[in-house]
Amino acid sequence: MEKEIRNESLPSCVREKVHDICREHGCDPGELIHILHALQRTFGYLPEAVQEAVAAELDIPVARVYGVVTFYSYFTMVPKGKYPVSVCLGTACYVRGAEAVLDEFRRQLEIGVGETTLDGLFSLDCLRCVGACGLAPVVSVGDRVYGRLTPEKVRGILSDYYRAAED
Amino acid sequence: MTIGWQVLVCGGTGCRASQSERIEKALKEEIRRCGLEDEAQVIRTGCFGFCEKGPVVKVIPDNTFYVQVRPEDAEEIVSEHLLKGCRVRRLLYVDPETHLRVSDSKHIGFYRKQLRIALRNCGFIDPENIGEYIARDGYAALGKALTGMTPEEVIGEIERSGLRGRGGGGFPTGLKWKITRQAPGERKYVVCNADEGDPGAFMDRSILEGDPHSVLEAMAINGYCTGASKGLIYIRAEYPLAVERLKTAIGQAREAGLLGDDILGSGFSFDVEIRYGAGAFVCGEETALIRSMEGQRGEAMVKPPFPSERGYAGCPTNVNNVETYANIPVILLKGADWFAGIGTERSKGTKVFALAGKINNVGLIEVPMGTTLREVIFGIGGGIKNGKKFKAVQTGGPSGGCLTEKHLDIPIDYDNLLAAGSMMGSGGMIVMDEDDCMVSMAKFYLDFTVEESCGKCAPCRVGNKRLHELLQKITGGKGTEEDLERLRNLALVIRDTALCGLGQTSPNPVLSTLDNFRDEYLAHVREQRCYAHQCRDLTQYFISPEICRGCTLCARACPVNAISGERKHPHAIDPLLCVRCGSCLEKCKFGAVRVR
Amino acid sequence: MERIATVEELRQRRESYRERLELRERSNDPERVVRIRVGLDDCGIAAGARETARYFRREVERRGLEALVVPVGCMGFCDREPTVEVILPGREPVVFGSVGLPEAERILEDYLGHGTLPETVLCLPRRFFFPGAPEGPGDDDSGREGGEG
Amino acid sequence: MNGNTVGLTIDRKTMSVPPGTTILEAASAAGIRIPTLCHMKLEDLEYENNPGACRICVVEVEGRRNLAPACKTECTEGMVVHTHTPRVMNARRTVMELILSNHPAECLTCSKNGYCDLQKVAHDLGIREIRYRGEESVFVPDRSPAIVRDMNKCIMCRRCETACNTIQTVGALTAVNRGFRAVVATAFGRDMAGSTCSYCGQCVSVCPTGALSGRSHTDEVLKALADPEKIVIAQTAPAVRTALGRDFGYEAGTLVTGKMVSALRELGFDYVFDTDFAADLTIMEEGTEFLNRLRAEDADGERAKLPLMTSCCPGWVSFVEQHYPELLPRLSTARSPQQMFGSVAKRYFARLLGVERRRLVVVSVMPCLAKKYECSRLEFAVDGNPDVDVSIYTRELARLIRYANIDFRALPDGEFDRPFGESTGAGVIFGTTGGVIEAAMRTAYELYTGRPLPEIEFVRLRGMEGIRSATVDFDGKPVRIGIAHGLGNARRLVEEVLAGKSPYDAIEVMACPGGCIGGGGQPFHRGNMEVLRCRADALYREDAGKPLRKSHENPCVQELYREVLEEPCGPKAHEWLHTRYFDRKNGGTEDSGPEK
Repeated sequence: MEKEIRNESLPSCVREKVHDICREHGCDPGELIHILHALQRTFGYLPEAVQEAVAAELDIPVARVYGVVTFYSYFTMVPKGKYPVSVCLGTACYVRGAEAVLDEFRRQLEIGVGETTLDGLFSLDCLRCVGACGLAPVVSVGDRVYGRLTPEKVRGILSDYYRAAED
Repeated sequence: MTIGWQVLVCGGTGCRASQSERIEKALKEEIRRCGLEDEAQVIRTGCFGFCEKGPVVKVIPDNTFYVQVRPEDAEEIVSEHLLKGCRVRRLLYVDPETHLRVSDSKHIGFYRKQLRIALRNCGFIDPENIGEYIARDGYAALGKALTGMTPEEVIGEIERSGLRGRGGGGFPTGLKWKITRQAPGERKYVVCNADEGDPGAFMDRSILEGDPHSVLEAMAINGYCTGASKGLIYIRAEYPLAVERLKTAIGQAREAGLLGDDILGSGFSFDVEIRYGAGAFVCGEETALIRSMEGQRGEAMVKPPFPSERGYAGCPTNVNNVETYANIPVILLKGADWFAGIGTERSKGTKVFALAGKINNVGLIEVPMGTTLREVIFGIGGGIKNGKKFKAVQTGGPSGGCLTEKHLDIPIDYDNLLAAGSMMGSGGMIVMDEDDCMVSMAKFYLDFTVEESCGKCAPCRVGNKRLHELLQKITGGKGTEEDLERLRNLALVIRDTALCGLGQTSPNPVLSTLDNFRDEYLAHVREQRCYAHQCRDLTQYFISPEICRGCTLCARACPVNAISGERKHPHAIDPLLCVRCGSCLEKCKFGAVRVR
Repeated sequence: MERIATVEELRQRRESYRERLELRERSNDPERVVRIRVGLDDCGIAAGARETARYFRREVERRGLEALVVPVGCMGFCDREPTVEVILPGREPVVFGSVGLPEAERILEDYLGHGTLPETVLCLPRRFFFPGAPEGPGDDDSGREGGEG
Repeated sequence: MNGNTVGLTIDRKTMSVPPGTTILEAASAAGIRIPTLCHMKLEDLEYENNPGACRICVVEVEGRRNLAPACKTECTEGMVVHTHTPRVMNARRTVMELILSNHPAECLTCSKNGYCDLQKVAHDLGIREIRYRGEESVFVPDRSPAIVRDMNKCIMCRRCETACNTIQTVGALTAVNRGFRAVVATAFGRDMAGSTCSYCGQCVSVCPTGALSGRSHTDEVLKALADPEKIVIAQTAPAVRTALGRDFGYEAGTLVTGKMVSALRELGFDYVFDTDFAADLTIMEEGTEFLNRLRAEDADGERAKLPLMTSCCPGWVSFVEQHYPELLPRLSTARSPQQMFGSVAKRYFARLLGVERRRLVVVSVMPCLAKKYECSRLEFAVDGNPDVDVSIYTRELARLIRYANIDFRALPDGEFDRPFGESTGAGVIFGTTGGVIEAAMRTAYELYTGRPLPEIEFVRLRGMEGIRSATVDFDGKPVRIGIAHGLGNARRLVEEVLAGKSPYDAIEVMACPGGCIGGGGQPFHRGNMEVLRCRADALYREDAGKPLRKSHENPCVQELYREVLEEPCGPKAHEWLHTRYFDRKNGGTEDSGPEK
């Protein structure tokens, strides 16, 4: 009945970063979502150890942090790809064929929604309306937003990033 | 240095996605190159609302409205238009009915019937310059309230104006402010709900990006009326640009003393903070929003107690939507009677709609309440894309219903839409044409609700999942007529027993499509046919041997090579392999490929 | 932007910012202001129309006139460039020819000032222009029936 | 309505109730039963779990659009309620079908069969068919030493989350995920052993279904009983005898000691002893340790080791190890009665019988789930052979008795075997909150002052309030005692100790509200404090009826010290009856950790 070792040794720089960010928000549990946003921007994702460090800093149960992380679709415990692909599946984009574009991305990258490619370059997610309905269907890769996509254009976009990744 | 020209470039999310920033840079370089920098200014504004035709550039003083501008066009705009005063014809908007090129935005059909109150400053002022907001009577309403009116008088003015909540519920704003004011508690909060989860609705985003100060001013007025000194804006994480503009605006307002302590010497102090969402549609519901702002899981709470009595941190909290706030300053300046003069008997003022879907003019429009759907879709929206036939329009997003041909002439207002089986919602309006299958539209909305339900109460957590599975069965060709009955009973029970607004309205898309398109459901169930060819399992692609010339174009286009046959001989599609993507149909020049 | 302490200061600050927006406000509904339309096409520029336009702009601002200087394209009267069309609110447009800086001054003084046509400035009759002359610069089709595909 | 009551009608019965009363309360007061699933009212802990999540208790309120949850909707003046209209019954049945559609239909093999709220309500609603079938959640069951979690049976009533977070403040369980996949679970989906759970079992005692249940060791017990080689010894905790009768139709608090002993003999136990004997032993050790610490404080004023905190509750010990490791030195080093009994049995009694310790099987019958975890701790075993082989809880013993078809009510009253069946009144009251410290004081006072305690019953220490305190005068030296039951209350006392502001010299903590009589293994009391009071009174009655009432008067205990242990807290006693603790907050494991 061995109790699994929790808080496995977290690199000190990560622990400090968590400490600073929590302090910036006054270690107030009410600011948990802001803190998690800041941490995800810093580390790219929220692994278990980071969540435990946050719980310790804010003196709240780690289960509550995990409950919040798994509730909101924005937070992820799996590192995203270098170029995170988000296909908008809002109604405007759906009606203009976003599903076909999503299928094409699935076929090209050979991963499902929520997964990351083995080489870590791409991850594929769906978003609920980024508010650029004029350009439906919309896909964003990192911060860049592509409008009026068709399945045919998918290959071209990906090849740009593949080339960018080489050099 | 007298400015002769001002070139306004749309800085909304949509246009920025099409590199409107590079257009700005290119215009500025071009102006410097032509030595016009002391005569011509480039100003980034908020969203003009005409997203379909974005990026939009408007040249002042002749009010020329350029559409779908590319960074490379900057050189021509400066040299032709600014230098020689000669408009660039190819960039002008072509009116779909008259096929005429129209330059002045006032004459464009899209804008002609609009009355822009909430969007008054969008596309006109530079959102990152408080001066321009002040120049258009910005913060005058706050000044008037703080120094000239008592909180009760301000609330009375709002009540008399007949303003109702623009977030979707339509609760009278004045009454809500009064309840929050009367609720006991020395610490109170004012909240702006900028979660805008409805897919296909982006009016809150445009207001926050184009005219953030109007929301800040209205929140301060709300704080003065209800006795709150702290305002919180709950904004979704998917709007980074709006957050950026808000931060700049808050900074400038604090600097100008219009936020913070002792505003305009009135002794009233009020400040605003931004709170981020993190991707949860349910947090558009008041109580879930408040729990999310408290760093909790966004699960809705049973009402009453209403947030006005006990909300954020247990204190009375007044939650209003962005668009509701945008109307407040104008009501105080122009008076409740002016506002009450607009709109219908029980729905006053204007409503902003986000037109999207199979429509020519996708974009943001603001029309007086009482305008008919026909005017909005055909008059302003420019009719259905590619000349297809209108089938239905969905209002109210996942909580709304769809309206058909027979509803086109009812004047839009809260009560009429409810009576017609839909609802106002936040204003998302998705137009569908003959190629859209209403059963799969209902399934799309249920898929959305199942994904976004917070999972707290059984009817929504399990009920919507079962509704979605029933619809999957029907669109998969395995549905029975008894399933249609079960669909209806389950939908009615969910609406009757769900805990919060999301659950109570999630069956609306099913119920309204069942009522308005019963024949389509029966076609799916009895004949296993989807006449809109959208339900893949019910669509059959085949090649008619008489017409096919064996040119093999379709075979080469097929991604799963389901098409066989030698050159010059009729080809055939293997129904088992075919994924019904439709590429063959597009490629075939002879119309040999058919859909059944 | 320093602190605004009172409502009065707010009003003053609004006046000071108004000017920056004035151009946009007027261009939004030009009918309510005086419109001074300067032909700024190639031959106009060659004849010094740019300086005329600059002069009008500076003077309108200096005198605080409720006017809008709008550069427009060729009005068709080539040998009388620079040509300037002036439309007082609610009045028939009047077109002046060979408007240099002195003529511009006269137009501002007499026509805008008192509504009387200045003698020394050539006043061109309207009918010289092809019927349905376009509302603004260049040849957008808003004035023309039918139109290209 | 006269001033402060609200008049309303439920099912044509008019009544008036104080403001703030919910429809559920008003209805039950008028004899109208409304089914509930997630509602749980803990009167004395002033806590009500009514998230309004299950929607089974919905009723029709005239003038309201949708149905109202009776558990959460407060009565308003002139309200007209109908609790069983066709619309309400259809809604309740449909919601129940929805819940059952994602619930494994294996009642017959479920540990909660016959005691399950969901089963009862489904039965009352006469559900014969589940019309809405579809995907069912598939969670891997988690078997920790004491608690089994099968979240496929979870109906998201949030009672366990309330118990674990609000009442016990341990925070091991919370809702995770969203929508259909939402469920109550531990952090990162780890098993209970990997979480901060201290196995107090309060979640099991409130769970309406079989999602959370005690780990069953009946097979191990039956195997041992059937093995002729093994000598099987039973030790029964004081709280068991007050509640075992409940499963056989006895009133709450009926003492069934005699029948319990006979039942154990019928089952085939070779020796039936009483844990109370070890309780007296614990008092000798812990009382002496307390006096040593008191005298240490008299000598050099050093309070490092005070207040002394009791260590007989494994849930509380685990809680200190997880959350306040820095206070471990304050815990008494004495083992719990269960472990002391095991240690003495396997070392001394084995020698008396002339058998090897491996041939002895010690089975403890406890009101508690955490005891299963305690006896599995490595430090309570000698070269792999645990002092207490198996711990079963009260409900589990009742199952064994039914399994063996023993007619419990017809059994004659049996007697505990000697010598370890002998106990004093002090040992008996261990089972209730305040009992341990009262027993300790009876002995400590006499050892410290040399005179017997004047009034033997500490009425001031008794009762059910969350935190209680009292002062006993030890010949002019005031000894201040603090008592807390429920880990939430314990945390408040601990915070005082941590801050160095604790006024107490000794603190007794029981993890479960009510003490062991309210343990996680006891027959369900659903938060009904009346049941707990009856059980406590039963113990105090048995104490009053005992000839010997102070632990140090127990002849067998005296004989044990004479034969083997020499003197309390001596070297032998330390080896047999004392233990050490481990810092589990900072990754400490079984073998590392601070020396005692």
